[in-house]
Amino acid sequence: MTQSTYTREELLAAHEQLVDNDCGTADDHLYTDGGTASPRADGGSASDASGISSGAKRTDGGSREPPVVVKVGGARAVDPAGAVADVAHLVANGREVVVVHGGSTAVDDTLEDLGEEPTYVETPSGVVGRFTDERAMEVFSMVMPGKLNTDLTATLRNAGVDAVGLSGVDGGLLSGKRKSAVRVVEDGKKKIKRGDHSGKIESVNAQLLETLLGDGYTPVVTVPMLGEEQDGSVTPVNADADRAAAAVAGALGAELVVLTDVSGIYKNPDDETTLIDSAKTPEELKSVETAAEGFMTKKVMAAKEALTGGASAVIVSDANVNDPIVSALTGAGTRIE
Amino acid sequence: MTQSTYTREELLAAHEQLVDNDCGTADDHLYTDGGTASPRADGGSASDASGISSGAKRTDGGSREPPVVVKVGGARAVDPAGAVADVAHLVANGREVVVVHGGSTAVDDTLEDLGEEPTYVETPSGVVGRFTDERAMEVFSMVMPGKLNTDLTATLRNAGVDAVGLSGVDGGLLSGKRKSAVRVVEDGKKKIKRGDHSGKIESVNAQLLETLLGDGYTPVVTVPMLGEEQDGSVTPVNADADRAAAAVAGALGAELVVLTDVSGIYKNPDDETTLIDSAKTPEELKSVETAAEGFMTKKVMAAKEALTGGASAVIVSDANVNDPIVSALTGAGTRIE
Amino acid sequence: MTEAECAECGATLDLADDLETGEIIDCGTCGAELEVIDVNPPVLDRAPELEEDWGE
Amino acid sequence: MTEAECAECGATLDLADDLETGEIIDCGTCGAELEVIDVNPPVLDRAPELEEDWGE
Ligand SMILES: [Zn+2]
Ligand SMILES: [Zn+2]
Repeated sequence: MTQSTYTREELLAAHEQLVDNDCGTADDHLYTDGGTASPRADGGSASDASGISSGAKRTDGGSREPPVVVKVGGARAVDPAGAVADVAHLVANGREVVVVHGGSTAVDDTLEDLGEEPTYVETPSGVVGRFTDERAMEVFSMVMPGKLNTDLTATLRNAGVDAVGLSGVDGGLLSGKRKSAVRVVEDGKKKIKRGDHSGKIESVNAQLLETLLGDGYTPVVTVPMLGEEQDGSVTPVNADADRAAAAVAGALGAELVVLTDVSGIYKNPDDETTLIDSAKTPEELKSVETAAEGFMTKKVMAAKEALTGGASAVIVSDANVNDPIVSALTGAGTRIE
Repeated sequence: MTQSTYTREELLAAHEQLVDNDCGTADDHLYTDGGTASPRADGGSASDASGISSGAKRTDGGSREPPVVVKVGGARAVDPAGAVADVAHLVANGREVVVVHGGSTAVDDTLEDLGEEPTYVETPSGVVGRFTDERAMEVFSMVMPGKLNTDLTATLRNAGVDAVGLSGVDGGLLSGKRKSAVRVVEDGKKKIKRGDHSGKIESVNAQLLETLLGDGYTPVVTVPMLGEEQDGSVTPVNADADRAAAAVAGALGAELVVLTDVSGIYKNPDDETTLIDSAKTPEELKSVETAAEGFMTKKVMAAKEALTGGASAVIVSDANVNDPIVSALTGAGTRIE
Repeated sequence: MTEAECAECGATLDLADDLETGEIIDCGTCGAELEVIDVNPPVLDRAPELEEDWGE
Repeated sequence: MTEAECAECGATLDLADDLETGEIIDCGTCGAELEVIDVNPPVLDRAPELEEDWGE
């Protein structure tokens, strides 16, 4: 198909075809032995209009393949439709999937609707990031676990995926210290800015994800994370969604697919022919780090964190193709191991 | 204690005392044989700053008591602090708890912050309800599963409760048909208003709640629900939170405690001395229905739905006392069975 | 004054000038409840039976 | 021009007139990084070492 959006009928038809006669193509190794989820033994539970029986237990004794963690962006440029269909495809064929999503652009849009301005700062190493003051944190909670997570969970359910939306706060899924002070560069001067509602993910509640995956659910995860204050209390705080995806992939030993609006990491970002296919050695990783510019810098840092944390591989690939996840898992984009 | 807010130290101190030397008072029957959650056998999982080890499994072979479903309001008049401490109390003593919350007032506040007006309509039977157009539904998703659910989940976690926030969309937790047309009375005329994003809960994914409860989590549930369209697709839609609590209590066979800003249901709403203690027979229930006015009408309808659906009892009681849930379970307010 | 047919029994109904889309009117002949689908030209249909469900 | 003491070595630092709260200045004597806690009167403290963590 060359289209980039699908009707629900098309999605379910493709789903049916893939489950019934996945015809021995190059992507067979992506799936388990095909154990399709069977209805739960305890009967009587919700089955919504998409025909999903919730809580199906696996009968194939577990997946041979590690789970896939898919990071989808919230930015306007990235259309989730292809990724949604691919998640349905993978799940229908027995692969465990966790979706992680961002959405900082939508947070900015909502701040502006409220007549407020987002605050961005530059770190000493030149990275531009959001400074999340108290009001921005409120709006953040409205947009990320609120509107975006609810809508994406419903969209996935429409594609036949038994999706469950969670933020890092739920069950302490993503936790770590709150970092309320941040070093910034402003008007050429080094400064400390205090009152930031952000943090660094140090811990993942993998058991919660594994319980849900084992019951046939597909977790749809987003920030905020649960930030620990110095007095021991906890509060929802902002964290980078690419790093959240990396933390989840590390904790689950998963393959991490980071979908973005370029085809991968380029040796020369202005020259599309210089796409880096893969990086398997420390030297190759170093050249990837050097090559990455702008927003890609953060993604490469997240990729390193994922691998250090236990992810089996990280693939940075194009979101705007028909089968973006399967393509990424079978060679498209930049694969880092 | 006569205060109505607690510091975190006070909460944890009260919690400690209650777990260690719950001294054989009248509320002993509320708890299980005291099987406190033990650390998970599989080790290694997130333990956040509140000291909560996630995913603890029960060692007492299950609760003798049915779960408690607690409905807390979102309206300004209702202060959740007493309820939060009580949830921590119940959970620490082995009772399974599901919290359900509303928040329509906060939705209105946010619509006004955005420069928009909420739409309310009157049904032919005189009930005033929200008409949820597309924009109101967006804001609803921002506020209910977004800001309010995230904040309440974090507040409960600070009190030592292993809370997991969910909306009706997650795992199809609350599902049913979308009702996009509603009969209203406007300027004395009967009309049909189309384009409502609300629905009626027909199904509860009890298995998801039971899995989480069994792993030691306390689900914190809110609307939207997952609404089924005529073409089979699903979309998040508004539903009354009291009715959502009723549906959950019915599905779990739980005791439902509905906390509100009055002491219970009054025979004569203008006379505080006419509080109805209990209603156990059809006749007594009928007189409760007749007595209820205004917002209490909807709560009584929800109570009936809960009992019909399988809840063991419904107690409507005051949110603004120190131990509102335990008080309700031990005789305060109006008990309907 | 405009006219339209009852969707149920075919009788002719006189419609008020201030008729609004969405209004429910009762057929004087057969008693059916009709919904005003459109006002110009006027289109009537059976008014759906609807349970009372309200949101939060 | 205002003055303040280095929190690390006690040396006297001359502070610029346009000094802002939160600024980080380096002590010319011992090289320590100092944070401007307050400007009037000026208060300096050791600037915390902070990892780069950013939000979404
Ligand atoms: Zn007629
Ligand atoms: Zn010095």
